[in-house]
Amino acid sequence: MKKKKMIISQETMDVDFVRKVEALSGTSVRRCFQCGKCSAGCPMATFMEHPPNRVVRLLQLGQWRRIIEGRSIWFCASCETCSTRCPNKVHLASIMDALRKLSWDADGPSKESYVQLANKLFLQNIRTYGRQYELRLATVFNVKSGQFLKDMMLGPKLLSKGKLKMFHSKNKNLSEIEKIFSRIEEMRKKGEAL
Amino acid sequence: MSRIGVFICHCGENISRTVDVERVAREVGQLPGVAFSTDYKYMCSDPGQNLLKKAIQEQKLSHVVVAACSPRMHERTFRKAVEAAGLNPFLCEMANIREHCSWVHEDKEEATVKAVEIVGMMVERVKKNRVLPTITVPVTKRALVIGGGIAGIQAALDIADCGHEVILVEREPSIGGHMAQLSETFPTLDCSQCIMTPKMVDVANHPKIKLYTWSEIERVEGYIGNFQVTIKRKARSVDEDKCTGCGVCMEKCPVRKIPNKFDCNLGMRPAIYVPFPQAVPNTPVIDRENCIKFKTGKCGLCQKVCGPGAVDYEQEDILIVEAVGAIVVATGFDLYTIDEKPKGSLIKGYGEFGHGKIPDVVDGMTFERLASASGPTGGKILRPSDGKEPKQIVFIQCIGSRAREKGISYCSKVCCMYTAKHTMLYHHKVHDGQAYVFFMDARTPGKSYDEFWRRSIEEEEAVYIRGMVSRLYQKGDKIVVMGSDIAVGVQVEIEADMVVLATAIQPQKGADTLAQKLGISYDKYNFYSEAHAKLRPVECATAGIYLAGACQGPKDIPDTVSQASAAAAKVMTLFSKDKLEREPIVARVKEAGCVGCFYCKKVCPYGAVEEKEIRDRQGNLIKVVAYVNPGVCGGCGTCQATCPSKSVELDGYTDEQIVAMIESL
Amino acid sequence: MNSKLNYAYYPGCSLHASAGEYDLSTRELFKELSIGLTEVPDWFCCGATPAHNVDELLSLSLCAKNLELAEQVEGDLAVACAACFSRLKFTQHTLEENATKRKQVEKAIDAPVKLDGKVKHLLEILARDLGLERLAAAVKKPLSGLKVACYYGCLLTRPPDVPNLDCVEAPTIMEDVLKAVGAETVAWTHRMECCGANFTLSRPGVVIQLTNAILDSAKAAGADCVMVGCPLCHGNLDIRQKEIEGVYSTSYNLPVFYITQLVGLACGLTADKLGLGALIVNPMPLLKEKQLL
Amino acid sequence: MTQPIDTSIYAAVTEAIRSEAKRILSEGQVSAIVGYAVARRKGSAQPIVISDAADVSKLIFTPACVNNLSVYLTKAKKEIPKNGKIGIVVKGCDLKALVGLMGESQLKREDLFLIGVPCAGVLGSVLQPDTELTSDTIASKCRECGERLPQGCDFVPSVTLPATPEQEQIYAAEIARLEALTPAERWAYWKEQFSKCIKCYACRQVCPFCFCEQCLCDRNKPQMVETTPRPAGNFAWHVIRAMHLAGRCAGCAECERVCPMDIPLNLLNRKMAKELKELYDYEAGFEVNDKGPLASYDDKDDQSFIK
Amino acid sequence: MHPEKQKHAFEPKIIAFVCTWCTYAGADLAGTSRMQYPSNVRVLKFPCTGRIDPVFILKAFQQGADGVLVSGCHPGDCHYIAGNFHARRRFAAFRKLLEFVGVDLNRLQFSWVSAAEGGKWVEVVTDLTEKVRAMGLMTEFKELALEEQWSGTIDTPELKEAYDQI
Repeated sequence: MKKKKMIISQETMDVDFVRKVEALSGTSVRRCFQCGKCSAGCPMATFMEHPPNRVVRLLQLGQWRRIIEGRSIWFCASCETCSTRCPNKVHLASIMDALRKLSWDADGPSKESYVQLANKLFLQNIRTYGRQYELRLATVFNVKSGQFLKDMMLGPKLLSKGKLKMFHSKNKNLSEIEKIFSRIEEMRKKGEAL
Repeated sequence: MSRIGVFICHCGENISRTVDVERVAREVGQLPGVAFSTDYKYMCSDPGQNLLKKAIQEQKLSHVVVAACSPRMHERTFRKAVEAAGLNPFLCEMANIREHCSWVHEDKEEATVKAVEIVGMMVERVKKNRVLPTITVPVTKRALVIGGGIAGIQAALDIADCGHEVILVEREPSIGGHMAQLSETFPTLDCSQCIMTPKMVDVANHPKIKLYTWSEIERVEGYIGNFQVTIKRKARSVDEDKCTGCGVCMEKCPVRKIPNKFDCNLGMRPAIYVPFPQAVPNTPVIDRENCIKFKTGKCGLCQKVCGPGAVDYEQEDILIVEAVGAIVVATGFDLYTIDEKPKGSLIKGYGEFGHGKIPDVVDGMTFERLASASGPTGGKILRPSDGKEPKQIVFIQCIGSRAREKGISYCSKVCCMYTAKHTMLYHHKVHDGQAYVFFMDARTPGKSYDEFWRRSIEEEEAVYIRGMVSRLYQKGDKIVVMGSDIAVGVQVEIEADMVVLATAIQPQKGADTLAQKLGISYDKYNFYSEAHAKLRPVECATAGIYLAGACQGPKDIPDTVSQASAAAAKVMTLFSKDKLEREPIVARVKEAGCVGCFYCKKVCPYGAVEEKEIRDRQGNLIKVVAYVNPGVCGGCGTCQATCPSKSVELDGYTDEQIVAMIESL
Repeated sequence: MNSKLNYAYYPGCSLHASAGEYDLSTRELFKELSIGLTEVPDWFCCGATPAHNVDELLSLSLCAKNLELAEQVEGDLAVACAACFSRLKFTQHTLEENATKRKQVEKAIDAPVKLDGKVKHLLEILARDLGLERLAAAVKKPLSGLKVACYYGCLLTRPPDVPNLDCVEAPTIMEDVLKAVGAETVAWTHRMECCGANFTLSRPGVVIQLTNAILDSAKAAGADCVMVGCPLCHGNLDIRQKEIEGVYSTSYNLPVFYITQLVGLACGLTADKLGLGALIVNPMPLLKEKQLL
Repeated sequence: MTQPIDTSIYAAVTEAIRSEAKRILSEGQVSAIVGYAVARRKGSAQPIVISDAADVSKLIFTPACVNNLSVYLTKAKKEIPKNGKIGIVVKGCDLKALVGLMGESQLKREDLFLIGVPCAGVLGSVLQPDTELTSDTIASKCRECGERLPQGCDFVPSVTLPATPEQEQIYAAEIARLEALTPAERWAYWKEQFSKCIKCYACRQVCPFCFCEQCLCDRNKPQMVETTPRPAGNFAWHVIRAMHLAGRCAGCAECERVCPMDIPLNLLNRKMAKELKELYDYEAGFEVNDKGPLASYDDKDDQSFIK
Repeated sequence: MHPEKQKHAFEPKIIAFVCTWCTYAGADLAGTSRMQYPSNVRVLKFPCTGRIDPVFILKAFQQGADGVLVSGCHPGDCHYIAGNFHARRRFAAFRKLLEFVGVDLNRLQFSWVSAAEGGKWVEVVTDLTEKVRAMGLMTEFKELALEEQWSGTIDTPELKEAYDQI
């Protein structure tokens, strides 16, 4: 896909999508002049098929599908190095957030599933318990991702050191968190938020 | 016996790295006639020059050889220093052991041996150097400016404002040049004509400026301070003095469909025309090739309708001679075309872009005319083929420029900026259109330039695609643009309605011929060469001739205006003196030996040789000999090489000096 | 400044779980330094990276809710975890600047956004609010001879203008604190490189690669140990250290301390009170060797 | 095979010269006439200047009248009166030298009365002056002469030139022979020839174009050419002389005739003339006041030899 | 690093007569550009090729040059309008003369090298040096200089005796 010839026209450049990205990230993709500094410092660039600069470049051309269909955005560690060093104040980390969000909404055609799964579970945990419970998160992740034994050697040691709690209590104000989740869902349904 | 002082420069390490300077000083010190020999880190520095002066005085030196860089670099410096120490400057010579030795050889032994020989050669030469007196020549305080574009106009106004007469010669019927053709100018987007036409009017009204449009330089003779320039005033067929510029002739002219060069052939004009409404002078010219009167002898309508009776079919080209002291060359540029070029020419066209045969592939200047409110479309962007508004427009930068295989390796400097400007103008005029730019680099060094370029992308929504276009071809009424985006690493294809090429800036046609008339040098592209790329950027190597604008190399308007003012300042510096000192490298006739064959006169390119009668006391003619006018002599020495008896001698390059050098080897 | 310092305390999820020793040592140290610390009642998870990764509005709303909750307690908000710190600060910053988002968040939490309260990382409290002088004065057992590699990671400083903790590319706050308590800090190259915390769960292979580079750099610089201010970094550097040594067939044996543990040690707190026993890479031999225990 | 050459017109020519000389001298058109007269040895001739109409009977024209008299109008003009027009007897070959000298501002046409001589040829050598003119004894230059009837003179005896037999062109043949040799062989040839030179400068003395008052080769500041008759200096002298004559020498061959060491000097001059003809289509001696091939140029001159 | 320079058994002596405006400047440019070329050439600067007298070439050969280079401005570029045009004719004729008297023209090179052609200068000088190096020493003039007037052989005892007495 990524080698496929790009036919550029006003029809093939999805400016609306780019505007959404810009609205969500609060940053302009047009500002980027492709210096490549983001890719130069990105700890994850070697894992990506589109290094960060190219992600922005594709956005500039409205070619978001090429991004979403790859897994680059899911390999972003959110370390913010790119945003920190960008000479044009393109907040690339936020652009990555926005892309993931939009990909998430589109129920991602992405090949990447582990990170999405982990994120999904993380958010579910918050919605259910108000706080994060690492043992539960890890166990469910392993079950759902089919990697039952992943990091199993770490488990007993961590338990013995008191680092994983087998039991946890719920927040007293849990209903409030549920309200936040549902209000956001509501707003999105109404189109009041992206 | 001469007491020669030899000074070997280390030039920091530039010389001493490959030449054993101490050894050179030692060995040269042994040569007969050398009284003093030393080496120093930087001879051209203040302490270096002081060392030289001190040695001349303390050692009572009679001649000096400075072994350092090229004499083209510092001969003047050291001769001045020698003069300050009380010696005639022409008793000092330079031995070039840097450019011709240390920089071009790696082997220290070899380079050292060579350096010793070079210095030895100059030692032998300098022994034969004679005291040469300074020659002064008068300065004619009038300037010639060639070219009436913004460069020529600026230079002419500056010089004239300083109170000196200026002759401004323009080849076209009107001054204004390319700047008059532009729509808006970067980075401020102010209207080009709005800032240009007042200057044109200033030129026309300036009491000190004599304007010759529709005129060309025929011949240039003389030298700094004293040029005689023959100007051909082409027959305009309209009397400039009588014409009021009413324009009735143009309205009545039955020939109406002649493509107007000023509008890049998009608009039409009659056979009697001014190229554009704001032309200066506002006097029409008859295009004799297309005029019915000149083709068939019939018509004559313009003459009949001309109230003041200014139309004159009998006018002929005339030659006029003007005496000037300085010349500013401001002949500007021409745009490269992608057309097929003659076989074997240095510059090649773009077959892959259709050799200029796709009608909606135009150059930047054509786009300027389309965008110009006074242009053929009244400022609407309409494509030439069918007059439709292009909705997808592609701009391609670096056409011709930076393409060695196409014959041009230089960057044309202004295209990045004007393309950015074009995308903005397009965006302002075609709101639902999209501009794309294929580029390799965006080169925007200049005040507010990069910001301007970024604005075209960030605010005016031009899509810049880094990567060169491989091919253009017509497909229906679209032009398929085959490019690539090297940031993404994929091929890109755009079906464009119109393509604008940022074609390279080239010197004006005939720039080489003019250079030959002026005796100035030019590079392989025909850009005129400045005397020194950094330190003398507006002067030619030929004294008294200065450069302004794009004739010297691609330039934008602010750079052009700066250089024009700089050239004007140089002219004014020259005019600040009544007399001019010139290098006394001139030929002298030894009358005793001269038999008056006048071969010298036959070969002299300057016409400096005159015939002189020698008479005895009674007034009887003894013989006729040659005489070289030192003011006119250019100092080439062709006369001496030609003279059978060597009775004419070029000071500074005498046979004695040269033979001494040959014999030293 | 003689008045008693008092803070609202937002420990974050990790400090109630895998980073219990951070929580413990923080509370003990603050007690020792007579700084008041009151945990925000019923705080929520800040959403951390996963939330903003896929749903920024949710992330902002969770943090805004937490900021609202923190208003119940007197004093600036003290945050121990770099990720929580970053998110809370980022939320403040974004909502300050972006009116649209602010409105959306206010709707989501059904309350006006409170941006006045100051959010402070423990480092700031030690280095600036308490001050290095007072901190030095509290030292009972200077950490002389202990060479520490201070690891900032990503979120303490980045992006510019957001946490505003210290210089974004060349911070010194950790080193300043450590020097005040008598330790020696090493200059090293990877103190701000990412450890890949976001992928702890999903892509441990990535984490191992990135963390190894960090440990390698610390070791090469001659550090005896590493100090962190973030439980996520700690998780990677400490908990995974053995695994990394296995993968790369090397030995680092670099104990990874929390800032509060090292400062607490200098202030004379015992190993129990600092939860040193909870560290996976056993710090005892090192501390004994340096005669700090 | 020896072929006789018809010189029967020379008697008539002599008569015509005498009567024209008488007329112009007595009418005062000229103040003197340079011509040929009988010399002491039988059959020989020598230059003479007469200024008295009574002396016209001294004038002759025979196959022994080899000299190029134009040299008497330049540096050997001591005998010539300073005022008035001078008459001069010129063969076609000599006239070319006169044309050259006029072009070089040494003579003015209006100062001269040219008595042209229709010429069937002169002797190659006057060591045996009383020799029949045949295809063997005729001068080499006359074998390739194209100007037997001088053009543009004030007076030319009206006689009909006899047909001359086709003769071997010695210079052209010799040049072709030398050109076919290797550089080393040519070097050897000329080294041999030039080594004979005794620097008597007879060649210079007799040459109408060597009119310089100070010869380059006599100069000592700087010394351009070694003056002693050693091979190196000889070589330089002849090469420089050939170069100085290039484009000027029209081939009177006097240098070669007077050379006591029999150096084929005209060969060098003919070679240069041939090259200049090929390069620039130029032949000396036909037009007054032209700049000559080496004092003019054309933008499109051959430069195939220049990198 | 540069490869070890080859040492040659014979280093020819090359004398270059160049004009100051084009070729001298071109050679300067070669230096400024740090181009490398054989060190055999010695440059004599003239204002113009028009000043270069054929005698100088002869003199250079007599003085021991193994090769001579004459170089100036391209046609039309002469700083003195036409000096190089005159030189072009002069040397076209002179080389024919030298050739005729037996000088191998491979030893005499003419070129146009402009101020912008540092590379061409290097090429011309290098080519000529290598060509002349391959040809070996220019013996002709050197031998000539050593010879006395008598060019025949001293092949009888009488002559030998007479010669010795000189």
